[in-house]
Amino acid sequence: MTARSGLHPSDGRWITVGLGASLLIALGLPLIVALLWSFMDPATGWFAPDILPPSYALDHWEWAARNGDIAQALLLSVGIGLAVTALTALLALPTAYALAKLPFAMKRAVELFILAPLIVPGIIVAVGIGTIFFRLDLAFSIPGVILVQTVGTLPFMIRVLAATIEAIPNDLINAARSLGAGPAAVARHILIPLAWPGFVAGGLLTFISSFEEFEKTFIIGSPFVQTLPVILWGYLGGRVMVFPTAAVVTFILLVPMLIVFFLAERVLRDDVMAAGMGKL
Amino acid sequence: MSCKTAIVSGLIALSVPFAVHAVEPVGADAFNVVSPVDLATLTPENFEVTLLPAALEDGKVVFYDFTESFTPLFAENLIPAFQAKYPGITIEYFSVDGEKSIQQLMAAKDAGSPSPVDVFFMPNGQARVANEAGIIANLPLNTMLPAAPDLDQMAATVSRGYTHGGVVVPFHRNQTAIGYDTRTVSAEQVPETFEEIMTFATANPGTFAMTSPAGGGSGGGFLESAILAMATPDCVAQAQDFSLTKEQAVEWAKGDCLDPVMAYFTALKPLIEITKGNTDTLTLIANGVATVGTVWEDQAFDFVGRGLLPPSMRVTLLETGQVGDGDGIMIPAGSQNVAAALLFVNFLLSDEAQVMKVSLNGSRTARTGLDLAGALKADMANRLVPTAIHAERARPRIAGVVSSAATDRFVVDVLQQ
Amino acid sequence: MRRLPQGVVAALLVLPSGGYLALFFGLPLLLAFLGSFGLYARGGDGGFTLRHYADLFGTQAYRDGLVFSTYLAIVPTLVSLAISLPLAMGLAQTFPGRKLFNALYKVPLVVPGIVAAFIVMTLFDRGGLAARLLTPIGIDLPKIVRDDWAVGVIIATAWKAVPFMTLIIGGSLGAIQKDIILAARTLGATPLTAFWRIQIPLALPGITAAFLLTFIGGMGAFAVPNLLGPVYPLPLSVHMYVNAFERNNWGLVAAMGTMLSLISVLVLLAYYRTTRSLRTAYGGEVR
Amino acid sequence: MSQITLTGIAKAYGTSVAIAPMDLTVADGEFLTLLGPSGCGKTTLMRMIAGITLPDQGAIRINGRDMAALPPEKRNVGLVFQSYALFPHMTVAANVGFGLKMRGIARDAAAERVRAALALVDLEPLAARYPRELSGGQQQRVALARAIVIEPDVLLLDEPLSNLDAKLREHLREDLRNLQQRLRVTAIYVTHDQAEAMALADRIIVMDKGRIVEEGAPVDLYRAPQTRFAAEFLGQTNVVAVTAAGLLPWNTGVAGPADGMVSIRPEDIAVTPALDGAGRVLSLTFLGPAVEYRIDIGGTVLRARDSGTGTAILPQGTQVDLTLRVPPHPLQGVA
Repeated sequence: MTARSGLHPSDGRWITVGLGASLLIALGLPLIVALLWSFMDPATGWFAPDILPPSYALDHWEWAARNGDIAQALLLSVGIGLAVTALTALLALPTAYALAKLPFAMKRAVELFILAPLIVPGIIVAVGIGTIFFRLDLAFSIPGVILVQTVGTLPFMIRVLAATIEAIPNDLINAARSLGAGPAAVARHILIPLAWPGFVAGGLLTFISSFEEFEKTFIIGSPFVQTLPVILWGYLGGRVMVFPTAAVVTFILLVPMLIVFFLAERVLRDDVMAAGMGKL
Repeated sequence: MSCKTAIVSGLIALSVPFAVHAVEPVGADAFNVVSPVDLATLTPENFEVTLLPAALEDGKVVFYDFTESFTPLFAENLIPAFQAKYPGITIEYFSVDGEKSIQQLMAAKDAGSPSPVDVFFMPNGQARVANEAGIIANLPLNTMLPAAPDLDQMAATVSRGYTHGGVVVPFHRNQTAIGYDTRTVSAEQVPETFEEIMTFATANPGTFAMTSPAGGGSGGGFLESAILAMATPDCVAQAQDFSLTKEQAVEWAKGDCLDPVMAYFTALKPLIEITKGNTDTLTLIANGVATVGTVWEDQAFDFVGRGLLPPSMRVTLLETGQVGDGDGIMIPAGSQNVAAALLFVNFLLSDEAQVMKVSLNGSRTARTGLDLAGALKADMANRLVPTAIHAERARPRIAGVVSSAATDRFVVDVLQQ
Repeated sequence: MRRLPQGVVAALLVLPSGGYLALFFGLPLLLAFLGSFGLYARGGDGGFTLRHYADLFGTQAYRDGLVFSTYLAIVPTLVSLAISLPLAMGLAQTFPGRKLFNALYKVPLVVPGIVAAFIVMTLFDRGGLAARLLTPIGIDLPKIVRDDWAVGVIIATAWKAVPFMTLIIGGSLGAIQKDIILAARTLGATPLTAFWRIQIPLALPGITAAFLLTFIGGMGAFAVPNLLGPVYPLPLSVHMYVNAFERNNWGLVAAMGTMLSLISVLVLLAYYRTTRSLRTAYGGEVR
Repeated sequence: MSQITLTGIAKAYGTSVAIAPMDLTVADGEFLTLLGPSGCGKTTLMRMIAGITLPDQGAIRINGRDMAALPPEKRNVGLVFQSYALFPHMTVAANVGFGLKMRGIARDAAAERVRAALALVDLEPLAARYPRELSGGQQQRVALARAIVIEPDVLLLDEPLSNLDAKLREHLREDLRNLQQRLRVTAIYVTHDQAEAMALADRIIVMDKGRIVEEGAPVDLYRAPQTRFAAEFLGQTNVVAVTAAGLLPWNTGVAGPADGMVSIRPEDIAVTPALDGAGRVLSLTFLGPAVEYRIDIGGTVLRARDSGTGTAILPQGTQVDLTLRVPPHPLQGVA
């Protein structure tokens, strides 16, 4: 048969070539540039018109290895990310169930309210919440950062979970009830196992947004809670811009993210994530 | 630099007799800090002996540093040196955002909480906001530190054109300057006056980089220098009146004092690149597209050391003078470790610490009695404004409120157009 | 067993996250809103005032900032959409290496926006790497960083937003029954016609949701426009930061925040209007 | 007007064969049914005609025109999906009118044809509704109207009734047959339901594992299947081995082919009670119009179906004699 335009391009290689080239430019090139900056030799610098640095050195990597703050920030970022994910999932599950399965008055209003944190820019939330956290003695503390980040992640998790739970047939729940399972047992044996793809998708989204969150963490936590993005701000955003240091921190931040990401990719189902966010 | 401070001292005609002062609260009847020792009885002689036991009791000092560029100096040099000198006192170092941390202290005070920090190396531009909010301990740091008896008293009592009376002690002095890259422009070609800048920019469009006054201090300083050069002597005198209120400053900026300055920048704007921050300007020079730009002397020094600017980078001052200032250290009113904090501040202003700072960062000192020439290697001296030029052309900054008001007008008259 | 009425059960289930958001989101927002009128504001004198709004709308820099914030919300989102749609379509095809691409294209999701800005700056600033590569072959790049049209901001924002939008749009497109598209084809629609008349309308709730979320991200973005945007105007988020932390002017900050939120809410309402007919026609969303 | 010819058509997905090389001709106006278990390749075959799936080899011709280079939208076939595949964002009228719009038919003319097509399926009053507001049967009829309104060369129906309940299904299949007869459109109908196939088709193609097992008119296929597969797939049957002597095990008087298998339909076995009968009733099921017995005869278990009218129902354990109403039908190629 001859190749023809239609539903089944007999030769998908053109797509591979096209996507590959764009990906190389959009993703490969930036990463290479960041990598080059991280190996810049402070003795020679890297100035125009040089396309590549004239010499390479490990100075900035050594600095990062020496600097305990970075390792500490990495651990802190991961820890906060996990805590936020757990808290978010815990808070989200009952609400997601109610939205997915129970009819109740003002459901639309509840849905809108839960969506609201996505609609209001994070900087506004953070500035407002600071005052309250001071009264509660939560300002500049790790619990405070976990709490404020959860405000931003909760909507995603609820929506993704609700979409997953909605797809679980009511009959399964009724069957479990008829076999003698109470609400807790239904949650444990039916709901949570079947909503697992939702937990994975929502959890990944939560962890990522916690890990890279800057504005709220910075306003609520800094300087005592120094996550990696907050440290990065010091090298890039605030007073000065130090490219090589920033490049090193970028990679330190990126590597664990990519590991989590590729692990999750194996169990992640795009349709689940899209189902949660596909409509608001 | 001693010449510069001589000018400054002359300007405000303040002499500091090397005599024993009683330590008295600045601008108030009582101290606003809780101290384990009676501060009134402190003298330079008994300073260390009296404070040390209490400081050991404190055991730690939480230290905020608002600069990114000083981190290696503090973390790897000054703090280890202090801790070696006073075993039992730990310095907890935090690199912070200066403006945000001031807000943090204000929020803590509002909430009735103690200060989270004991020593704060803070941006001078924030001294007014911080002091008016009452978060700075009213200690006369300008006179009470035995390690720094020879402070330039203008630098020690005025921050960014705001008179605080000595509660913020100058840790370093800095200087706005003209930076240029000798790869692309020779020293003779570098403009030395505002007219020459116009000529240079006309001949080489896009190669002069000016930091926006709204974005970085080197731009704000440049604008102030232009005021000094172009406004009438009366206008300049008003701008240098540190007692002006914010409202008076806004009035000044609205008046015709600034007209020639704004006319100049309006004409200059299409010929140059206005950048968003100090580092932006330096990046353009490193990229070889800008050959001359407005810079901070110490930041350019630091960037050359880090390989972020080429070694061919040089700095100089305009003939009509360029302004400089510095940043200071304060102890917050709510500090819980005042004794240890005082010891640490005293150490940071000591000969040992100041020499270390100059040799590492090339940043100048407010100590008039220190001869730092010996601390600088030749290649480092090259990265600073030549001493003779500095002595002749360095000027103090104008009143902070005037500078802010002038910046706002710059935004409206120049940037908005 | 005694059974609670279903409404009570639902209320109890909604309580944990609802209460959480009320306390840590609703309350701060309310405080910000009151603060914009001078009530309970930090540093305010406590009386009702419209001064902050007068300040906001009376200052050209803020007015321009509001417009610019909206520009930075709309344009990068449109650009991202123009890239994400074909990308989502492409990724739905079968081709060698599809699995790998599917994982790799999402990488920018995990890269902080600040890093994207850093990379755009090193590459595209005047005299940056792109210029060093292209000038020798005679291509002069226009000004991309700090330019009046905020091209640098658009590039960095779109770089971050494209994977996010592609993910959601791809999911929406994938949720369309294949038979429906095939039906259109057998009825005479070319692939392009089927795309515009069938796939796009059916994926519209997902597309607009992705659009909306990206839009709001752009509205409040601070770091990227601060690094890459023009010298003037500055987006309102930067004015917020400056007024909060450098000028201690919290009432004005609250007024700015209220305005930004208001625009976001208006866009959300517009979204509901756009998708209402679809929501009733498709998926039976009649609650 | 429309004749379809497939020559040497084959399709494989990786190593699994979807369609083994086959030839097939559909006559103009013929109602052809592809019958087989799921996965037998019948849907693949149909989708290849529609242009949705491309054959690995072979040619498809409609009225002698080679379809190979034509994408689905150029083939002028009407396809009714099992899922109906109605456009959820369009009204019934817009759904039906879609194909006409794609063909650039003027708005007024199109509206008239849509109205006529909806009248044909009795849905005129529902033109303004959305698909989700319709019942399953109504949706099915919209899908049908949408496929025929474009006056296709061939109407392809992919298990169009399988999502409906039994009564509606019977009703609709009559309508469908009548419609096809009135329009004289060539139709290919895919199903796994033998009753549906027999009720509708001019000719049935029985498929299994990507091959055509047998074909013929429904009566011929039912009464005289050539293969065990077809015999068993179309209705119920007893497949019985013929003894070496060419005789059935229980009735020496009936001859059969030597050394083979025969198919005996349950309704072709007459059951009469006899005290010395060779068979014994193992169990019985009352079906209303008939009674079905499972009868053990010399170790072989047979199903027999007796008309339920008049005769007494034989209880379990009754000894019975069996007689055949028609000669047993020999099967080919069965071990």
